[in-house]
Amino acid sequence: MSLLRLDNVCKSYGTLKVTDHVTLEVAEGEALGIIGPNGAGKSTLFDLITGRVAVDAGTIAFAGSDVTGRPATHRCRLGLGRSFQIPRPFGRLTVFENLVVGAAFGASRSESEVTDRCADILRRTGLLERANTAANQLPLLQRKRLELARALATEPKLLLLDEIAGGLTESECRSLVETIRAIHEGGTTIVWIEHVLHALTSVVERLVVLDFGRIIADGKPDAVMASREVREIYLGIEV
Amino acid sequence: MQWIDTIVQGVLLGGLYALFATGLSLVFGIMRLVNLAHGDLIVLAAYLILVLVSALGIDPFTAALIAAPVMFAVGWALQYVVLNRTLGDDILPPLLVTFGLSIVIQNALLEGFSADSRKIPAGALETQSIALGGLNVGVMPVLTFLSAILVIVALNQLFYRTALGRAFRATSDDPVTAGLMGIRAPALFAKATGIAMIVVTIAALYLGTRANFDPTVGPARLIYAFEAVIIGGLGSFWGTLFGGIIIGVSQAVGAAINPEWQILAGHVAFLVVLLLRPRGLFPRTVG
Amino acid sequence: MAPSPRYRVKTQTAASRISLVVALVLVAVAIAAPLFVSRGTVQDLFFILTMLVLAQFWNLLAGYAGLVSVGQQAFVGFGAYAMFAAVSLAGLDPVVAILIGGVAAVLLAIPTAFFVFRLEGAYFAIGTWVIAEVVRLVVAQWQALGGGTGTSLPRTATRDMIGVEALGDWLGLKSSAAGDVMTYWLALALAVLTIAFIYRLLRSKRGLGLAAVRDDASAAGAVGVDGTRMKHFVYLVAAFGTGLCGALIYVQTARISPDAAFSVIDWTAYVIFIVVIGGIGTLEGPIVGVLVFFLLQNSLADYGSWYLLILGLIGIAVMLFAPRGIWGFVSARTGIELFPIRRRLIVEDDAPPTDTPES
Amino acid sequence: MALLETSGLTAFYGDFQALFGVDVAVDAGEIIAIIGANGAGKTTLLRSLSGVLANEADAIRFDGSAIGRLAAPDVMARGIAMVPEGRKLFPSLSVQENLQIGTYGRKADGPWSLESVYELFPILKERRANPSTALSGGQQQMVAIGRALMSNPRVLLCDELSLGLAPVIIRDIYAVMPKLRASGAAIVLVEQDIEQALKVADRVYCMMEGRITLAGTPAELSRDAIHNAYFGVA
Amino acid sequence: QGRKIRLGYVSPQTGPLAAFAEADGFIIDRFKKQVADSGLDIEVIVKDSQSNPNRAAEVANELIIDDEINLMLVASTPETTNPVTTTCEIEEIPCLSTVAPWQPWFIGQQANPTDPGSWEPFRYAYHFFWGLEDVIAVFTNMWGQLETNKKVGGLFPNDADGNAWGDPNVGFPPVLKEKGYSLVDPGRYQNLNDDFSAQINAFKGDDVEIVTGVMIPPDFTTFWNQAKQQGFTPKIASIGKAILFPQAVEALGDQGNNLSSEVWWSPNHPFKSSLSGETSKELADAYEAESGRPWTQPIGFVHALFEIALDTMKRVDDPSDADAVADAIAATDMTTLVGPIAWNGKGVPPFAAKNVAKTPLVGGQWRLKDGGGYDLVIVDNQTAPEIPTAGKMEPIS
Ligand SMILES: Nc1ncnc2c1ncn2[C@@H]1O[C@H](COP(=O)(O)OP(=O)(O)OP(=O)(O)O)[C@@H](O)[C@H]1O
Ligand SMILES: Nc1ncnc2c1ncn2[C@@H]1O[C@H](COP(=O)(O)OP(=O)(O)OP(=O)(O)O)[C@@H](O)[C@H]1O
Ligand SMILES: CC(C)C[C@H](N)C(=O)O
Ligand SMILES: [Mg+2]
Ligand SMILES: [Mg+2]
Repeated sequence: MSLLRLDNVCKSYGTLKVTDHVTLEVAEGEALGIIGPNGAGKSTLFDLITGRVAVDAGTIAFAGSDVTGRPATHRCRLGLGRSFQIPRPFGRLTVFENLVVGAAFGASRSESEVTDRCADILRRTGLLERANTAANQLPLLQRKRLELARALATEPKLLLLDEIAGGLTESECRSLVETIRAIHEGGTTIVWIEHVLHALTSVVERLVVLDFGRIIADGKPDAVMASREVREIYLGIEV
Repeated sequence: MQWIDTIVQGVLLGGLYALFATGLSLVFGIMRLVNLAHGDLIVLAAYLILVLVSALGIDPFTAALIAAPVMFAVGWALQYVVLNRTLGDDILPPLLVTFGLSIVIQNALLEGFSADSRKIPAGALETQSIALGGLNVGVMPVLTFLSAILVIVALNQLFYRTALGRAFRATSDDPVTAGLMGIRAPALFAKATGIAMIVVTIAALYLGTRANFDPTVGPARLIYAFEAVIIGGLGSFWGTLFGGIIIGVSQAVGAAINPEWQILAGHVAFLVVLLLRPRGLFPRTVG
Repeated sequence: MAPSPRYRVKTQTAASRISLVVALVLVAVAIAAPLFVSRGTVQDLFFILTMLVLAQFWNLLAGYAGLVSVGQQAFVGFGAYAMFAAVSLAGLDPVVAILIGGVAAVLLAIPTAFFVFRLEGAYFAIGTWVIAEVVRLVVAQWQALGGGTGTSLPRTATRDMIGVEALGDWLGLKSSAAGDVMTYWLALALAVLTIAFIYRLLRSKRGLGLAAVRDDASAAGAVGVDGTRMKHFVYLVAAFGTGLCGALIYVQTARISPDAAFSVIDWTAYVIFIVVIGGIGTLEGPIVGVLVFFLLQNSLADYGSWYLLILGLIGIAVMLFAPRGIWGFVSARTGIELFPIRRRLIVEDDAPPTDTPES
Repeated sequence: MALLETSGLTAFYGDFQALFGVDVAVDAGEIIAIIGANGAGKTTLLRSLSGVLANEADAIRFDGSAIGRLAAPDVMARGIAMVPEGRKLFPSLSVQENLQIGTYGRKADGPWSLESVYELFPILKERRANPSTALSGGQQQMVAIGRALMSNPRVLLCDELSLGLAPVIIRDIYAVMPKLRASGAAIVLVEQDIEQALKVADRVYCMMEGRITLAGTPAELSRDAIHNAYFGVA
Repeated sequence: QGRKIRLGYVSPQTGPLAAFAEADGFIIDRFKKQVADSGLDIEVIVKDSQSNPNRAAEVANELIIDDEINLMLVASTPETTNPVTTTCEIEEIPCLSTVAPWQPWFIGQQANPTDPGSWEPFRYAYHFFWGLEDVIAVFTNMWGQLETNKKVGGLFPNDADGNAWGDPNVGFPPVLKEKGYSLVDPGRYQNLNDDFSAQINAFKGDDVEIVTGVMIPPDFTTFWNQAKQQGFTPKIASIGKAILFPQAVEALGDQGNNLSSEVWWSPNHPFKSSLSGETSKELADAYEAESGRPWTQPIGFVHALFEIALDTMKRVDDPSDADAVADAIAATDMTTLVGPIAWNGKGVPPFAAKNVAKTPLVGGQWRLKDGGGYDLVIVDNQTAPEIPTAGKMEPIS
């Protein structure tokens, strides 16, 4: 059964077509990777799915209901969680409070019942020591982890991750992969935009390639990576 | 006939409001700076013209010509030394600093010139009129309106035909990238405020010859000027003129029905426009 | 999920526990103040308390919800006029009329919210100002309350206010002094309730959501916080409190006119000055700010226009050199917070995580 | 001595350190390429060179003088022009105006003028009255390059010219590199598209996590070494 | 005797109304010297209302409570007198007020100004000035000197003065009707108005030959210039407030000639100061010599305010007995620089008789002098024959 379905979704900024008739289904429990050149419209796709940006045309259905015109808040409460590529923490709140916001509002819980859950997410994402630090004090890598942690706190059915592995050392990258794998195994559906391919391919089962707002390839990672088109357009490596 | 007269007078009044608003529009359009001291700067310029007129015995138009470069310098320094430091995403610092400035200017003028109600003498011109097919329109209001148009044409030329104008627009789009083009934003902003002060001087000329002023009358028309800018749309000079005319005509029509509704009608027109077009009538497209 | 005892959330700090005690003592002293301070002092305190209430609500709007309004005088004036109508025209007791003032302000805020929330930033600021002007012009047509001339409360109104006579007998005060004490207590109650309410709000889930919206509205939406509803709520609450306070101020002044009651300088510009000087976005800021403002006014008011000139210069200087105000300056250096709202996570069996104050 | 050179260059975003002692050098008439993964610090390096990020005076030397402290407009006036990442055209300006504004801070004689830029990118002449937002990504990139050339720079800094462009267009853009070099300017290219970079560059620096991890001529560098330097160990 | 007496004084020393208070310092300095000679120990505490009604109420409170004054003096426009008087009445402090027509002062402080049945007199507040009936009489007397079609255009703003002048019960409308004038009153406009075309059109449409009203100076200038521009020149323009001060008339250039206005005090008023024995002329000359500025009408009244204060205090044993002081004010019967003062209800309707004493009012016209500048020439004294005229009413050419 598909958890998320995009049907001919379009979005332009002025004359620039950023999303061009994208039709995409994500099944419940799946882990999907999205790659594509800079500016291909990957992050915009997330904006459209989460309702941060309104579609020009097409429909979006999530968890069995049409959410096309619904506000971001509503979609979040239905179980859509995301991380932002450029981290957008609540700067004057502490790391822990950032998570409490997600848990209390996104998962509609009372404040008192979310403490353990948030602390546990912090522990898993390696942010526990920084729990009481104001988020605007964090260095970039920890901000990215906070993006992941806060999205998790909303108890999403579908987690949208936007470039969270960039700039990690190899061991950090490995532990991130472990974390995401564990989240996935816990039953959360995942869509992950990533340029760090080896990290991405070690988690996802399916890969979609976006170029100029269009899906140009969709399939098993190995097959997609091996295709001539992808190697040329995306990797820039002549075969 | 009476309605035509009402509309004509309203349009001419709109010219005055547009003149008040254009300097504001310039500064708001380029720097997103809400200048609450704008009205007080107009009054300051009016006193400057008055001093020149009475000290040198020259006519007010010549005096305005002398006052303009002085006001340019005042604006330049004000922006460079003070206001540049308040720019940013937060609208409060400029709001508070210019509000403080408004109080400072008013009270400094009060110390210097007392609370007397003054006027810049413009001689016979004040009461002359032109007969326009059954209507009498004053020479001064017509001059005011023409000056507004002239100022707007000149600013449009400057903005859309010169290197400086390109630099203004570019910096307003993206100050960091403008820096890569060799544009020094602080000095450029200072120039913009300087130019706005030249417009302020022209507004002061007509404010001061039209009616009495005292150090405290500055804020009274500020709100109409803001309304004109917002109705017109951010950064559009013709839009500002149009906004001024909407306020002026609404007030005139309101007054013709009942003077109690004069000011109210202008405000209501503003609210209605905003209700329909929250970004004004001619918003400049921002990418 | 079974609650495990390992984690705990704590908000209080040592400073805040001390300040709570100090605050309770202060409130007790303040309640008793009319017994041992002069009437002039009672009136000064009334002024301080009412300005504090206005400042706290403006701060709630601008400092916590990012809504920079320059039109709060609409609610001061409307609340005050509603109170006058209730007392002069309907013959109600002023205490009841004050509540009516607050309710009237909310009723005014509902339609105006519809307008102003279509606008953002500077447009919002100007929009609120224009709406306040519209309300002023409309109220100035209300002939039964004196139109543009204004009107005075019936002389007997404050005298006959609930409890004033008993109070006068008890303390041996003449009725006008007893009326002062009464309005002072009302102001004190309003100020304490305002601070307690805002503090509770900020510590609640809703307050956390508000902070999130202020820091990043778009990200807040993405984690399920409804920013629009949050802002409406704050706007209406601020209107209610501001309207109550306006009504209370004019019970004490006993004379009203549209220019006075809808004065942008008195009820918004000075209030902004207080909040910014003290420190925007903190509960302590307006308290510090109102004291500074009061002292400045008292020491400089006899210098005529120099007073305002200096006030203007101080405002400019603070904004340029200490943009987070006096309290912001102090607390950044000392880390002291009297009203902590930060939820700190305590890990029971490990060493507590290190704290870093926000920059 | 090199025309433009850095020694021990560091850069910070608030508390976050993005560059750790970077040393690079460019000679007149040379094309160097800087490659590296997302977030390696390439853009940060160019922002430091162009004066957008402040630095120690001595960390950057240009033509014999220390320019690390200069602000962007002063750096630009000396002849270091930048094609910023993401093109950053001015939406309120037309195509031609975007080009003209390139000379605002430096009017130097040289091979580049409105005519010669139009000659280089004929399509821009046709679209010169259009708002810059109405162009395709590739055309926008052409405007960004042309805008930087208008000041006849001595060093041209290019950040990710290929960003978001179709391969054909990338090829076209890179085809002009030899012409640019022929006009005498030194060029610093930042690229993720390794193949393109290697094709035109005289020398290559590889960056990872704010440090130079590898340097040399394209011929000296093996694919594996680059891959290692690029992704960490694959 | 020998007891310290404290007088509080509130006036608008800064802000838009500051012109009213410009001679305060001159008068109070001299008053202090004169008091010293009289043997009373009187302290005068002066507060500035900043032309702001909120501030006026605040400083009144300070004077009463912190400075513990025995008598409040207040002057200049209802915006100043009304908040201060209201405060005194509540605080039960005697208050002496002037320079505001008595109707906006008295009626403007009633809880419901539209319902005369509900109006109540004050216990502690006393006011002396003229009233609307006087200005109406003076204006119509002046108008009667010239041949006109008796059509009057009214310019009344929505402020305390404008509402009182235009009031359908106590203002101009009923009296004008009775005297055979027809009034064109387009409605209350807001102060600092930029456009009077609507009014001018209405006046032109009805052939108005006389214009009257109570306006602030900038508004009158705007109106007057626009009227000329739009081809409307009435025979007579009698305007309150706007052309009170010579600077305001001079600001009109040569367009101010033969504008007429009510005159409450001038150097030609045949009264003497009870403090110094100086005539009006001597006091005005002293002021002009000392300040280098022309005399203004409020000088006489502010001076008279202090005259009455001293006279009252001389007649009370215990200045801190508010009731005694109030009664002493009520019993005043003296002649001041602005004429005889007594709260005897003369010429005042019963509801205000207790609190209002009236002073004489005449009419004057501004005449352009040969060398530039204007003279205020008294042209009508039917209401107060003791004040000499110096010319006849002339039409505006
Ligand atoms: N608000 C906006 N207004 C105008 N253009 C926009 C806006 N947001 C994005 N774009 C443009 O849309 C295109 C797609 O952007 P998007 O951020 O989705 O790319 P991406 O695939 O996520 O790229 P990257 O890998 O660099 O993150 C880019 O050209 C971008 O400049
Ligand atoms: N304004 C900023 N504030 C904070 N951190 C920043 C900022 N700009 C860049 N960074 C961080 O600094 C590091 C270096 O960034 P930089 O943009 O120089 O990388 P890059 O090599 O150009 O990457 P890309 O290929 O994505 O363009 C990254 O971790 C980046 O996230
Ligand atoms: C909007 C306010 C804060 C101030 C207003 N502009 C005034 O100077 O009167
Ligand atoms: Mg992206
Ligand atoms: Mg980069």
